[in-house]
Amino acid sequence: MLGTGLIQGLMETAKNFVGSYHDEARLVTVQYPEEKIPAKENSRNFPFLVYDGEDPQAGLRCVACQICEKECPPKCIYIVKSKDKKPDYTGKAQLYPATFDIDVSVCMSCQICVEVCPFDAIKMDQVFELSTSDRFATLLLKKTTLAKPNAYFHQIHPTDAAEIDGRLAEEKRKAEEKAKAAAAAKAAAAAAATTGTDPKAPPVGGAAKSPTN
Amino acid sequence: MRMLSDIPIAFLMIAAVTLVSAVCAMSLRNLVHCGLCLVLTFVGLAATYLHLSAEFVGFAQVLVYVGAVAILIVFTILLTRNAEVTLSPVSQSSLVGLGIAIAVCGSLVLPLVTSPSLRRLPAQSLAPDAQVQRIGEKLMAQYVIPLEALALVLTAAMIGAVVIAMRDDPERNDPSPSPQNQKDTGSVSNSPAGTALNSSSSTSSSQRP
Amino acid sequence: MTPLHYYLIFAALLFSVGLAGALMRRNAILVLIGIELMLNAANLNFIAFWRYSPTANELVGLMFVLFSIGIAAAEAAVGLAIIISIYRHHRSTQLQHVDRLKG
Amino acid sequence: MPSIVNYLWLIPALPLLAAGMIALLKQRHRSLSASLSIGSLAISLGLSIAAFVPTLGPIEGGGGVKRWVHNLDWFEFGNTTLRLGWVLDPLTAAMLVMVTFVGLLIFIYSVGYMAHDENAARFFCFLSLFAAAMLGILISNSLLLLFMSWELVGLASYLLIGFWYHKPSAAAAAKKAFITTRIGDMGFLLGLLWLYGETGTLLFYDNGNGCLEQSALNRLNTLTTAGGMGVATAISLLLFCGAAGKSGQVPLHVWLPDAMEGPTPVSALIHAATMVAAGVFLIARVFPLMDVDPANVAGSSTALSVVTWVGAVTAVFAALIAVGQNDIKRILAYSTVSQLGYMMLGLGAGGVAVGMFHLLTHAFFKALLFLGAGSVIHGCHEEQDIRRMGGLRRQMPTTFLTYAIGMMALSGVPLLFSGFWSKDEILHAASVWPVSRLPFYLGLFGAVLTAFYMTRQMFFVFFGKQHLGKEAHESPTVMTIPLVILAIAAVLVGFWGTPAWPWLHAYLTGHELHLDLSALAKSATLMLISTAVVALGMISAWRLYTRKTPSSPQALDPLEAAQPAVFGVLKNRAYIDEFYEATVIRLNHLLSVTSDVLDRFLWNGLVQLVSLMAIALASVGKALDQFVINLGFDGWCGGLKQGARGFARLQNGQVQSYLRVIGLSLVALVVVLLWERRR
Amino acid sequence: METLDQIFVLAKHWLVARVPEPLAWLATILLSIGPLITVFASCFAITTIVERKALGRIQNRFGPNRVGPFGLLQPLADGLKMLIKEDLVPAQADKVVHLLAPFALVVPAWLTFSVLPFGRNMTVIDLDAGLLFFFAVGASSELAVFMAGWSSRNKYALMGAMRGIAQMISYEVPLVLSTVAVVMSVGSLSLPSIVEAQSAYVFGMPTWHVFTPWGLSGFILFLIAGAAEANRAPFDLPEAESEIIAGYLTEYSGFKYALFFMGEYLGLFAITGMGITLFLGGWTAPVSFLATTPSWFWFFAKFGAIIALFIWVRGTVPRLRMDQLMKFAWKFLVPLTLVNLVVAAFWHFSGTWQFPGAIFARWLLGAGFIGGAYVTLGRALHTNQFPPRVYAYAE
Repeated sequence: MLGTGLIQGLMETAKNFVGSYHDEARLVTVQYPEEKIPAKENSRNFPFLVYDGEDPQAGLRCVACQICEKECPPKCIYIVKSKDKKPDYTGKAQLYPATFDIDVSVCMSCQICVEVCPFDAIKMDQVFELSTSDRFATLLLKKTTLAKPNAYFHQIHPTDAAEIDGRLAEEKRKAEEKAKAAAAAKAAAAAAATTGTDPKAPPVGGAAKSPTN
Repeated sequence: MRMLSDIPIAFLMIAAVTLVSAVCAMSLRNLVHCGLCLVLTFVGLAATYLHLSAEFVGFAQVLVYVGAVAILIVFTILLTRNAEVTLSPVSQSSLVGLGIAIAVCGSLVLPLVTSPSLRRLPAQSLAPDAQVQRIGEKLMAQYVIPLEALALVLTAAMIGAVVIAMRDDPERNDPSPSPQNQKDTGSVSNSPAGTALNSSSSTSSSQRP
Repeated sequence: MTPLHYYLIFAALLFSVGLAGALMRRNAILVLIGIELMLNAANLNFIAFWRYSPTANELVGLMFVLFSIGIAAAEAAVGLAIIISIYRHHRSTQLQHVDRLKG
Repeated sequence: MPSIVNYLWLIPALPLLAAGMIALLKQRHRSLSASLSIGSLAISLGLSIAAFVPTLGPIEGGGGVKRWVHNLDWFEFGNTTLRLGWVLDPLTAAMLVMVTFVGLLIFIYSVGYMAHDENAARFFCFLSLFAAAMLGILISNSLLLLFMSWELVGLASYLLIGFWYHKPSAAAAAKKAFITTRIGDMGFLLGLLWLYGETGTLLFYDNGNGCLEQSALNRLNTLTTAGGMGVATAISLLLFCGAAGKSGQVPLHVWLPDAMEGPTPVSALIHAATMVAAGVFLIARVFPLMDVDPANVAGSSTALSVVTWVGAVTAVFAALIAVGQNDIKRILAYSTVSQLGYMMLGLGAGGVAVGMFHLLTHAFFKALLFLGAGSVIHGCHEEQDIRRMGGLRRQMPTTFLTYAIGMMALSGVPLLFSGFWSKDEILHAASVWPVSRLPFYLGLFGAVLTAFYMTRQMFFVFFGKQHLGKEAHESPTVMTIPLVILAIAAVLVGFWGTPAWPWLHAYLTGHELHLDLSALAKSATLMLISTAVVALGMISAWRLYTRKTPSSPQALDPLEAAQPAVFGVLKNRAYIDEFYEATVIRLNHLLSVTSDVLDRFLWNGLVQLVSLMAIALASVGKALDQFVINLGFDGWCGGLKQGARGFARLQNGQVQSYLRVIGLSLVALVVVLLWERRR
Repeated sequence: METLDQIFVLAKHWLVARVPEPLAWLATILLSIGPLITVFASCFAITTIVERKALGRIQNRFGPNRVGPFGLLQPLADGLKMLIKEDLVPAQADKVVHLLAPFALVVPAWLTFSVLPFGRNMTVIDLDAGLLFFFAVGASSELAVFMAGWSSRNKYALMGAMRGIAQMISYEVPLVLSTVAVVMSVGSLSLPSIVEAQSAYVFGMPTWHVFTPWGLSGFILFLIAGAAEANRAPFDLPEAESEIIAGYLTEYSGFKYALFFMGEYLGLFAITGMGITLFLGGWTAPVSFLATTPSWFWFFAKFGAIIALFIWVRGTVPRLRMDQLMKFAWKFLVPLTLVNLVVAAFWHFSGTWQFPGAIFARWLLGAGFIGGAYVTLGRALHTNQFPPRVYAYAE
């Protein structure tokens, strides 16, 4: 009959209404500022730079290859290469960015920079409370604020972080074996030529979990 | 002159408002404004009726005129696209019209002013009790036939207005192909026929103004 | 209290304003509005006379106005419908263009 | 009443029907038309004999004449109905038999005569028409029906006389015959109308109130006209005029000799047997009317005495002219006229029986003579002048013999031939006529002349030298048989009315019939006188012509030689035609001229006058139309139209203009009201 | 208890006595208008917050609870916001009409309260044709909607206005017709006399019209039509956000928007007030022994109940489509109200049945008749008259 659907609807809402008072669990609202919903694992906001070890400047994985700068659609990444080089996790001397700015008001968090970065140096962060009172100063994030330790990366994207670390460790191990082999060869050669240069000290894995080599 | 309270202030005020709005209704360039001034005139008239202690008629006037007729007029203004255009009020032939209107006004007011009989009427008898109850009885008893006739007239007018203003648009009355021919074209070959039919109906619909 | 002829003069004025409008303006809707005004003026006269008539209890004037309001409503409806159909045919509501009865 | 009376009308109807059918046929159906007309007449003859039988024998109650009448209403106009009818009485029966018998013979004869004439069908149609009309006269019981048949007979005679209309003389003769008989018929019509006026009915016998019955006659008897003459007499005389015209009595006989232009069977039928007899029959039919005499002088009434005198004069006059003629048919024509005179004499003096007896006998031998003359002309290859003939007795023996018998019967050779007995009766009647003896003497002189010119004719035609260039040949048997029959009849008919055994007299008047030889003795003297007279005429003629036979056809007639002046008068038919020419024709001419003058000037003038008046009226109308109508009316209409156009501008479809008008009228209304109140 | 009931009337008289004579009539007027406006303005405020809280609860969420304890100061915040907001007027707009529209809506809304009887002889003006006045003034709201819609020169606004007017006109008919049933049975148009007619008690049960078959269905129909009239709940098509932004309110902001908002709510309050007086016995107490309690209390109690009902309905029923709206009005409500009229007449004339169980028989017949009409109309209306959809491109 015409009215039955309406009455069922009303009964439903009445149940909700009454239900909502006698057991709070039904209410789904999250009082935001006070309570927060834990962010989902692959939720993403703006990018941040990852560094291994303790020293943010030294442990930066970024080698200032500027691929991400070129690929970024809204062009919100600005990189200036450093003059000198510093060894990366395999000990090879690599450049590093002198300045690395991301204009957060322009970035549309499309994650293209993460995909194209060959060195897994840049990842998407989950911080969204970035509202500021003035439009110009604080929205341009410098290298210093962008850099965040690998542990934080593990904290927000555990699966990705673990997978990446595994791969880096692997490469490092292969590099060392190669180095070892080279050293052996060189040693052999050196044996021939007596002087072998001492390979650079290997970078220290930032995370505690980094496999000792 | 007369006592201050002797001059019927209320009536004069209402009359002034009504007359001004009536003149505006007739002379404004923008038709919608004319319509709204007309509404104001109707309200003014209703007030006069109330002043003459005929509440039922006043409320009826408001209900019928302000509620219905005004809306009708405004709708007509919209439907005939007169809202945008602004009209030039005065033309040669209209002056003649004005002259005639003034003459008529003179011919109506003159006898009023000069006739001695009107003065003899008592200033104002006590307000007759125009109780709704008694109006109802009168309507149902003495004036029942005119009431039925009025009902008939109103229904006829309603139907008539609808018929006159109805736009009989043949293609629009048949929105979709009848199910019968859809079935026999069969699902396999439905797409071309279907598209043709629909495209034609869509194109035809787009042609509509 | 307000003597009767104040109302009558007021009604006459209203009537002539309506007539002036109907005569002067060329737009059909305005003519119709003019006619409405004239009708209302007439109603006002009825009520005024009813109010001041010795036999007010018969409510004759009142009844008359009620029925005339009803009729006026019907008339307005049909008149406006006609104006719409004229507009649809002539694409204009100027009365000069509307002087042919032919369909 | 014998049943035949109801079918009496068939007798004239059959020939009429035949005439109608033949008229529809094409000319080439010659044999069919001949057989049709002969067949119809034969049936009519049969019917007539059937009608004749019941009239024989005396009426049971004795006295009076057997008479059966059958009347019927013809048509009504107003409240009077016109009644016609037919009657069967001895007079009718006898005539019926005679006319049908003689007619039949003539029809058969004319088959041969017209064998090689291409219009034979038309001829037989007219013959049948004539027979029908004649029979119509006989049986009619109403004067009107009789008059109608009478006119029809006149028409038939005109058609038959003018049969060869391409011959101008035939056409003229036909016209002449028709007009003269019409003059006579005028009298007949006046008499008829007067009779109708007086008696109120035209039926002869209508069981008591017919016009010939006693009641009507008594009424007529009492009436006298303004001129003092009895009404009955006046009517009778008028009727006699008709009879005179038809039977060729003296003043109106001129058409009969010219009627010879028609073919011979026509002459035989019309001028011998029937048509001419119609006049006599009419007088016989209305005899009771004529017999009424206001002065009631014994003997005969004035009407009958007039008839007698006219008859006597005609007889002598015609006989004289016959002597001077050279055309074979013209002689016979004049002889017919004189014999008709004798019949009228007989009727006037001796009553119905005497006249009818001579009529019957004359019919037979005159038909015989005419047919004989016809076969002579046929034989001599259309030669009609007797002086060129002669000596035909050897080439045409049968024609010669039958012609001789006919001649002797006509001239009244005693005892054997019918002519003697009938003429004797007439002379006897004339002798005892109380009014005067002169008609008796005229009768005798006529008889002498008759014998004389007949013998002259016989001599010229059959005796003497053969003047004819060509070889004459005998006529075919189809023509000679009727001659022989007629010859026998000419002889036998005579024995009906001999004084010894007056069968016809008894039959017609209904008296007792008994053989009375003594009567012969009483009339012996008269018979001797008449034989002497006949002998005188024949011998003188024979001796005159045998001794002074003219040498050649062009030679003078001996009489002419002797008395050229008198003979010239007779030869030219006593100049009657010229006399008529001088009087009637010129009168007519005068009348026509005056009417022409009148017509051209008087009437024409009037008409011109009227037309002038019309024209004047028209011009007045034109003027009126021009100025009053066009200018006035149209002008006014124009004004109206202008006004209307002015108003039309008002009706221009603009709604607001209407509203303006309403407003103005409201103001006007109020002003008027105010003005009204002001006063 | 008598004084408590008449507390406000006595207060008013007391105050008027205070005022000097010449201005007495002005004082009486003001003293009756003032409380009216304050009460209903506060009602408006309370209702907004209660509505939002209730809707939240219905939708398993809290309502506004940030401003003030449990969010009770939220209306204050809204009001403040409205006053602060910039009052934009579109350039092309017809300035005068644009300005007048909200007032044209609110003034009639306030006028409608003048005839409602809030308590025993607590009616601002006891008009003889009170009900007629109520509808006459109610009818002018359509004009205001048109002025708003048209003057803002905005396609959406005009569309919204047209829809609003069409809806209001269509639902005015069933609204008025349902009240005719009451007028017919009571026999007078003045509202206090209608309440008077319902004030009797029969074995403790009040003789409210809602306890008669035609009264119950009339009340329901009245509420439905009233909801449509006030553009509430299922019928809030004119300012349906999803389709035409805010309908005729699109170009309004700031105080004018607030006025419109208030006008709407006032319309709702008027309808509920009228519903109470007509069907729920106005200020009469629901049970005989409570009759001595103050009359206005019961008026506002019922008032709150019905407002809750409206809020409840707003929370559950989805918005109607335009043609469904129209069809529902003309093809369902109008016929049903007419049937209701017939039943009311039957009820009136069958009043004289004396045999036992008469009340039950009358109830049965009346309810049966209305129920039957309801079912048949429902089935007639519910036919699936749309032909099957034709998917031209999807295969």
